[in-house]
Parts: sequence; C-alpha cells; structure tokens
Amino acid sequence: MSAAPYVVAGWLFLMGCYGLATSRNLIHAVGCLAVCQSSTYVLLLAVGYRSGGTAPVFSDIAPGSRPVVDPIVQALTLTDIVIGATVTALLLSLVIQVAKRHRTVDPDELSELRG
Amino acid sequence: MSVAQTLPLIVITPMFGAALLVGAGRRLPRFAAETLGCLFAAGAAVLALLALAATGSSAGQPAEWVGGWRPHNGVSVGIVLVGDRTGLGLATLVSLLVLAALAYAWRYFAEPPRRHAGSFPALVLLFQAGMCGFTLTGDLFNAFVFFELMGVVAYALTGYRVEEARAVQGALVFGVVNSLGGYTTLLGIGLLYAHTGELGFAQIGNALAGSPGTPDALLIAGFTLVVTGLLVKAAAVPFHFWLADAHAVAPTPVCMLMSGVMVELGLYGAARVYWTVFAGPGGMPAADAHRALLALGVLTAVLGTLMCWQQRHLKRLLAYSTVAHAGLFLMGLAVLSPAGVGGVAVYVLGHAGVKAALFACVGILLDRFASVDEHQLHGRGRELPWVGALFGAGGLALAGLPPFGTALGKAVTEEAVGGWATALFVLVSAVTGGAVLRAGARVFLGLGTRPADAGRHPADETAGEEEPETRGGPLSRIPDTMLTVPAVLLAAALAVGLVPGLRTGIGQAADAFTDHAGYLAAVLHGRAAEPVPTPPPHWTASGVLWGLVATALAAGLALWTVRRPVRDDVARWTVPLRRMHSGHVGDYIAWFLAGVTLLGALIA
Amino acid sequence: MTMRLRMWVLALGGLGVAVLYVLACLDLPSFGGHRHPYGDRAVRAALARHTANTISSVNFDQRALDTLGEESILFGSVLGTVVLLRQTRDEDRQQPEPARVAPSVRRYALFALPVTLLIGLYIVAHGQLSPGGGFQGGVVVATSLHLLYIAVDYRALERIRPLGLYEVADAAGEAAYVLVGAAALPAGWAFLGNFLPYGTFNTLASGGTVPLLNAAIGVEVAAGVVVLLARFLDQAVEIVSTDEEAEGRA
Amino acid sequence: MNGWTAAGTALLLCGFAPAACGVATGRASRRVPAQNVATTLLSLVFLLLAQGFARPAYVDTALVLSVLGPAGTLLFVRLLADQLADHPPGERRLRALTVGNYVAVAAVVLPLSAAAGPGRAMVKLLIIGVLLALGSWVATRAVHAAAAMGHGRGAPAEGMSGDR
Amino acid sequence: MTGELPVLLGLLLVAAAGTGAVLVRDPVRQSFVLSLLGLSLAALFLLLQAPDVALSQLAVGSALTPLMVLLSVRKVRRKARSERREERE
Repeated sequence: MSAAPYVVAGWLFLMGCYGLATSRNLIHAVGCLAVCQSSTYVLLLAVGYRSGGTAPVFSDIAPGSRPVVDPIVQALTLTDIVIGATVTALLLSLVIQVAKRHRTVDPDELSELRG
Repeated sequence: MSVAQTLPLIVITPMFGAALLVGAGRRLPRFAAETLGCLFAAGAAVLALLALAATGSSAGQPAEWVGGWRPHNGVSVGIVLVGDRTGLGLATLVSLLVLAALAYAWRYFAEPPRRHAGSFPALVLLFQAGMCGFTLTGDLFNAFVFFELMGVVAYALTGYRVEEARAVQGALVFGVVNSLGGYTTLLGIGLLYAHTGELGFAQIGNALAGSPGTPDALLIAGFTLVVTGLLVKAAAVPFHFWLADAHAVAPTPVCMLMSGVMVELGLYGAARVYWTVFAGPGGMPAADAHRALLALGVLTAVLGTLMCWQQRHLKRLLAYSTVAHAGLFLMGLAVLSPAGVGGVAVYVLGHAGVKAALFACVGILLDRFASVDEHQLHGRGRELPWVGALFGAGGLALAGLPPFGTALGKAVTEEAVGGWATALFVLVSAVTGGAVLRAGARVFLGLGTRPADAGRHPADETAGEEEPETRGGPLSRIPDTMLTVPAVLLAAALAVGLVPGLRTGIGQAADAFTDHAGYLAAVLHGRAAEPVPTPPPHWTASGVLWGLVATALAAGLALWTVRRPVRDDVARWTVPLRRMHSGHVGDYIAWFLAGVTLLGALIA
Repeated sequence: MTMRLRMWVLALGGLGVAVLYVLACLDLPSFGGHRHPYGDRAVRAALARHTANTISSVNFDQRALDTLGEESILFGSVLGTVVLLRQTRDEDRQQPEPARVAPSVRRYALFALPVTLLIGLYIVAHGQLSPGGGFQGGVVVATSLHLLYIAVDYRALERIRPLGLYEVADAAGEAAYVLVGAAALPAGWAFLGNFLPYGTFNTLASGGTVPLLNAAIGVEVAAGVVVLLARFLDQAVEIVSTDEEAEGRA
Repeated sequence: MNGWTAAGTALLLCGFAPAACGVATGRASRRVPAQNVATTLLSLVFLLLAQGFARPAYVDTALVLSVLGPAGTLLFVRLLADQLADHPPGERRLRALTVGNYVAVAAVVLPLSAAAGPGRAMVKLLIIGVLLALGSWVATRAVHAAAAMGHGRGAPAEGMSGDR
Repeated sequence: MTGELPVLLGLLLVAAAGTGAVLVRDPVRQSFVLSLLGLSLAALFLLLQAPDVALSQLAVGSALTPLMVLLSVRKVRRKARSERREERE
C-alpha cells in the first residue's frame, strides 16, 4: 500500500506513452496524452496525502481540530488540470486542421516532413 | 521603485498588452493592433534594460517575493522572482528579439483572421510573457507554468498558417512532444517535492543540504525527469526531433524567436535548476552532471551538424544548425564553470542575432519566390543583392568569423571545454556555416550547375515548396522593415563581440550564476554575496585563429560543394539517419523514452 | 522507422524509465506520511489571512503568480484555438438543419440551464470558503449554456451567445487579474499583494483580494470556455469546405 | 473507517465499477445508459463519503455532478444519435436501469437526510436527490427518443456516421 | 490500514480506466473511457481529501473534454466521408 499510488502514477505515464507511440489515430493520441497527464495528478496528490487527514478547508470544521493534508499539492494539481484541458483543446484543434489538409488522421499516413 | 519591484512588471506588461489586443482587437485596424503590440513588447524591453542597468553596478541579486511573502528564517510560502544578471539579460534578449520579430512581421502576413487583427501580436506578447517569466522565476513549479505558457502559445503560433498542410502537422508533433516533456518535468517536480517538501529553487537546495552524501535513486530520478522536459525544449538529442519539423513550418517571425531564444531557454532552465538546486551539498555530484551533459552535448552537436549539411529546405537547414549549436552550448555548460557559462552566454547572444537574421533572409526569399528550396531557388536570388549580402554575412558569422559575437562565444567556450573539443567546435561551426554559405552561393550567386530537375526529390527528403506567407502573393517590393531587421540583428551580433562592457557584465553574470551558496543567501536571507570573480570572456589569439580556420573551412567546403554536380539521390550512408527523422509522432515518443533512459543511465 | 524498430526502442526506453521510476519510488517517503513543511506553513498563512479554503489561499494569494500563469495559458490557448479554427478562404458556412429533440428533454434542459448556472455561480462565489473557485465554477457556467446545444438546438445557443462579448469578457478577466495584482503597486505593495482588509473569517467578503482574483478567473474561464467551444461547434456544425458543399448540392 | 465510508466504498465497488464496465464495452446503446448510471452512483458515493468524512463541504462535488452528469449523458445522446438509432437499446432494460437509479437515490439520500436532521444540509441533500432522479429520468427519455427518431429519419440532419 | 482501502480501490479504478483509455483505439469509444477516467480520478481525489481538485476534474472531465473530442471526431469523420463519396464518383 505504501507505494501503490506512486506505482499507479508510473503505470499511467508509461501506458500513455505506449498509446502515443502506437496510436493510429491522432484524436486517440491526444486522449493518450491526457492519460499521461493524469499520472502527474495522481503522483502530486499522493505525495501530499497524510493518513487520517482531511481537506484544509475550514468552512465546516474548526481550524486545528483535525489533521489536514497538504494544500500545496492540491493547488498545483488544480493548475495542472487547467493546463491539461487547454492543451487538449489546442491539440484537438490542430488535429482538425490536420484532417482537413491531409485528409487523414493516421500518423502513419502523414509523411511530408522527413529527413 | 526598486529594481526588485520592476521584475513582475516585465512579465505582466506583455500579458496586459495581449489582453488589451484581444479585448479591443475586434475594433482595431491592423495598423493600430501591430503598433500596440510593438509598444508593449518595447515597454517590457525597456523595463528589463533599466533593471539590468540598475543591477549592473551592484553585486546583488534582487529578489522580489510576489505577494510580499518575504521569507522569515529562510522559509516562505510565496514565489520569488530573481533578477540576477543572467535572468534579466535573457529577459532583455527575449524582449528585444520579440520586438524585432514584431517589426519584421509588421507588413508581413496575408490578411489577419477576420475581426482578429490583434491575434498574432497578442500571441507573440503572451509568448514573450511566458519566456520572461521563465527567465525570472525562482520557483520550480512556477517555472513549469511559464514553460507550459510558452509551449502552448508556441504550438498555436507554429500552426498559425492553418491552410498549409505541413504547418499543422509540424505544430501537432511539436505540441505532443513538448507537452509530454512538460509532464515529465512535473513528475520530477513531484518527486523532488516528496523528497524535500519545498518548491523554490533555493528552498529545495537548502533542504537537500540537510542530507549530504551520495545521491539516492530518488534524487537521480527527480533530476533526470526535471531536466528531461527542459532538454526537450533545448532540442538535445534524442529529444530534438520536433525542432526541425516545427521550424520548417512556423511563420518566419516565429522561427526567429524559437531558434533565437526559446531553445536556449531550455538550456538556461537546465543550467539554472542544476546550479540553484543540485550544485550544493546533498545535490548531484559535479562529475555525474558533467558526464551526462557532455555526452548529450557531443551527440547533439554531431547529429545536428550531419543533418544540417544534408538539407535543401533552407528553414530545416537553419533548424538543424540550431540543434548543432544547442549541442555546443550544452558542452559549454557541461564544464560547470563560470568560464563555460560565460562563453555560452556570449555564444547565445551572438547566435540569437545571427540565426534570427538568417531566418529573416529566408523569409524574404519565401515571399519573393514562394519557395525555400535550395535547388529550386538556384540563381534566382541574384536580383536581391542586399539580402544575399546579409545572408552571406550571417553564414560567415555562424561559421565563427571574428569579430562576431558567435566567434567570441565559440572561442571562449571551446577553450573552457578544452582539448579535443576545439576540433569538434571548429568542425561543427565550419560545417553548419558552410551549409549556409553553400545555400547562399547557389541561391544568390547562382554558382555551380543548375540542378536539372529541381522539382523532384527523393522520398526521404523534405523539399521546400511552400505557400507564401505574405499577403496576396509577393509584395510589390520588400518592405523596409523586412530588410532592416536582419541588418540590425547582424549588427547586434557584431556588437556582442566588440563591446568590452558587455563582456565584463557577462563575466560577472556567469560568476553569480554558478554561485550556489550566493544564490541561496541572496534569495532566502536577502544577503548580497560577492561571488569569487573570474576573468570575463575575452578575445585570445588562438580563439581568433580557430575562428578564422573555421570560416575558411566553411567557405572552402561551400565552394567545393557547389562546383560539384548536384546529386539527385540521397547519399546512402545518410539514409538511416534520415529515416530516424520520420515526422512520425510515435517514433518521436519512442526516442523520447529511450532518451530519458539514456539520461538516467548517464547520471547514475 | 519501421514499426518493429520503434517497438524495440519503445520497449527499451519504457523499461529504463520504469526501472528509474521504481527505484525512486522505493526511496520516497511512504504514502500518507506526516512531513509536509510547506503545506503546514501554507495552512497557517491562510488562517492568518482569514481565508477558510486554504487551497484558494494558495492559488490566489500565496502562489497567485502560478494562477496568473495558468490563466494566461488558458487565455493563450483560447486565442490559439480561435486562430487555428478560423474559417479559411476555401470554407463556407452552412446553416445547420434544426435538430429534433424530444419535448421532455427540451423541457429538462430549459429547467436545468438556470439551475446549473446558479450552481456554477455558487461555486465561484464560495471559492474562498468551501471547495470550488473561479475555475471550477466557470466551467460549470459555460457548460450550462451549452445545454442549449446539447438538448435544444444549435441556433438557440447562438442566440444567447454574442461571441464578441464573450471574447471581450475573456480578455477583461485576464486584464482584471493583472490590474488587481498591480493595483497597490503605487502604494508600495508587492505585485499581487493582498492589500484589502482580510474581513471576518468564513464569510463571503473574507480573504482580502482572494475573492476579487477568484471572480476574475471565474469570468475568464466561463467566457474562455464558451469561446473555445464555439470554435469547435462552428467547425463541427457550420463550417464546410467549398468542395464538400458543392458535392452536397449535387 | 465508519459505516458511511464503508457504504460509500461498497457502492463504489459494487455499483460504480460494474457500471464502468458497461460504459467501457459494447455498443453506444449500452454505453450511454451505463454512463448515466455511473454518474448517478458516483454522486451517491460522494454523498456517502462526505457524511463518512464528516465534511458537509464535500457535498458540493455531488451537487456539481448531479447537474453535469446528465449533461454529459445528453451530450453523448446528441452526438451519437445515429448509433443509438441503428441499434436501439432494449426498452425493458432502460426502464429497469431508471428504476434502479431511483431506488439507489432514495436509498442513499433518505437515510442521509435523516442523519443530517432538518436544516440547510437536508435541503441541499434533497435537492441533489431530486436533480439526480430528474437526470436519470431525462437520460432515459433522451435515449429512447433518439432511438425512436431514428426509425422515421431520412438523411441524418447533421449526425455522424455509425460505420464503426 | 483499513482506512486506506477506499484509496486503493480508487487507484485500481483509475489504473483500469487509464489502461482502457489507451487500449480502446476508436476515438468515440475512447471518449467514453476518458469520461470514465475523469470520474474515477474525481473519486480518487475525493478519497485523497482533495474536493477542490475533484470538482475541477468533474468540471473538465464530465462534459467539456468529451464534447471537444466528439466534436472533433464528427468534423474529422464528416470530412473523411465526403472524401470517400468523392472517390466513388
């Protein structure tokens, strides 16, 4: 258990890379990139977790009454999620243009940039 | 207002300009939008210059804690911006180059998107904000955020000409590979945070000092992963594949920025992270870092040079020359000494001017003849003598002709690396410069035989027919700005080699940059520490000599090649190399993973 | 590169990265550990500034520069998408045919739209108190408007979506963040300094500048996502290339 | 781990996980209803966990999911209408799923409301319950309508091909 | 130890959904699995006591990302379909 979250994060990253490398459809590849990114969420939050802790949000509990988990990693992950969504949007719009100009979204058939 | 307080302004000025351009962009005519863009870029440049001038006299590294979260007893919860001379100098370089690119683009593009006259300048301003933020920040995660900002904007800028099939493909590859690099960096940041519980460069460095000894696997992995993302940006082999694809297709003003400074910022980031975080006790042993950076540097320089010589697509040629030079910079940094850093700093400054000028010249060719193909353009450049002169001067400067800044940088760096490296530096400069001169001789002088069948090209090669970027076919005449910008840039590259004050400044900057303890003291305790002074970069007889040798070699190589008949087929020994550069995302990802493994193995 | 070679390189690289990463994991402090120096300091700092939600305090006060960068990324990628998905010369617009939606679904959408909108605004407004904030709420608000496309009709969405206005709002959100950050510079405060009174703990007006920055993000995200989706919808629904159109008429 | 958390975990394991399998496999006519079930059950898991962790603030996640979940389902219905029409889902299965959703919502929300006692928290819980129930009702209606419209259609208005 | 069983379950769900999202090659089907990945991540985040992060994952993953992916697929397929018809003529 003590290393499970870290292992899952690594697994997601490598799986995402595998998907990217073998993808035959660019939309699918962008999805795989999102999988890669989800590994960073898992790693960051796992790093900040504290056994028996609760969220450092004091609207419904008194400050100091319970141990809390690390707020920093949560803020980092929030930022990361926004970045992920925007990168996905941008890459998808590029895929749309690739489909228009190359008439395919299979990376194996895109062969204009070589050497 | 103190120097420290201007630091955030350097970042937010272009951001605000971008917001203004987008907000008002629907009403603004194109002229007003472009003027506004230039104004904001110039504003940031002026601020950076003023701050640089103000720090020039003192040894301090002004640190601004954003939000006023100054540290107590060396700990803080905030983010710090550090205006040391290296960071501020790079911010200045970024801003000036952005200004040059915007000026060059002034009348460059075909009609801007309907009702979005301000989009291009706004994107460039955001690019500038990202790069300036990256140079100034003193926080690992904040560096990642600005890294992503420049990435995201750069992808959009690369694909700006959506009607061009290659542009969108190159931008997509660029986006995927660089995003993956960014996530790798973030994984590394997560590991370092788990290890030390801190995010600031200085804070992590401080925390690491608490557990001296040989680095454990965690630290090695953290360093490897963080540096990987930065080396992707820096186009180190084998993370370099995206660069040629992106550069070949991006609009010329964007190429100027990406080759001139964005790639170098990746190197800056890696060096910054090494010195502020890992150079102290409990960090990475210098020998390990040296070995890894040097090996990657040599690999990058050699591969970049080989690929550069093979190109007939002028933008790809220049792109691979950037890869080769990035390898040289990496070798210079690998020395891990002030002399190496100072040499690289001079080299980067000179290279930025020269490379941007060369791209600007190619942009003019693209406008005139709708091609950037060396063979198709054979002799057609005769009607553009000035462009030819600038292009030739750029080629000579790239080869290391004294007294250009590139020559000084090359001389100082090769001396710092020492030994066999001199030969490699001379060869790399000679071949990349020679490739540019060869292309220049064919295009602008019409030397050699005219290729019989220029339209044909083997399957493994990218030829250079392109849609023109300029509005409605070629312009009636070359706008003055398009010719002035490369001239000014080359003059600046010349000045880098000639102005003595700049050299002393760079020397001091390098001393401070490599001073781990001084950085920590300045950031965490506000104590200005005077680093041990070392001699600043300067001209030496052997440096001049080797520069001349490289230039002569380059010229000779170029002349020898153009006199021989143009070969239609690709030389057989290059085929495997070319096959590696397949333009396929999957291949690049595979190489990416292999590269992380290689880097980790070199460090461990 | 052949598929075979790529798989070999990939396997070797993946294996190496896995080894590196697993070795690192063995050295990591075990999951759920109690040493979080930065996090503990952040909680104390948030309480000192009367911000009940520490994550909001980190995002909008302690590490507000990260959020400015993040906001600029969003802003830049919305702008990038607008540029990349623009209507090019070889493309035309075609009015989409009305979609047929079951009346009950339509009624649900018309009911859910204001409810979702309200929930989104609630999430934005309570960002400094309870979980949520400008980003989360902003996306919910933007999604609520798109219920019109999803469950009513594209043209209904177009009617309530003057894009120009949303683009201006997007830029205004970005500018507002910068301006709030710089507002107290002349008075000698640091950039993004929290210059407003901190207010009473656990009330809507607590946290000083946190609610303002939070609102700026909310506006930018909501407007930005609407603009972003508008571009995708345009491409998927309205814009057709000329040859496609000609063939459609034939 | 208290009873509420255990119940939440059990629902995650025995409710959400099977629904997730349904989302990941089969034709659109199976995936779309399963997607609705998954979001509904996940909202309920969130409610149970909020109670288990003694954190009323966590209820907001369930609140957001109770409106965004159906929105997601409707989106799939709208954009995959052709696939749904080509292979309409079984009438009886759809109804069973909806009834199952209602039962689950009631079985979770009512005890939670009782535990919360009268007050703001209870109102919020009930609102979430109503939204969830409405959501699964409309999802079924939408799937049903999309399948039915497919029979009478000529050319797809702007639908996507169901060729995969 | 039993206190962390729910987290383990969340991790397993995330790992399974992530693996599925990679192995499902058709983008439409992948969009279902991606939305599932978003939901699983949100559950994991809540179990890790990060409701703020769970909220933003829900906001992005439940409607926004699938909508963008599906719209892209529709555009790409429409283009491909008209190409195919052209070829037949």
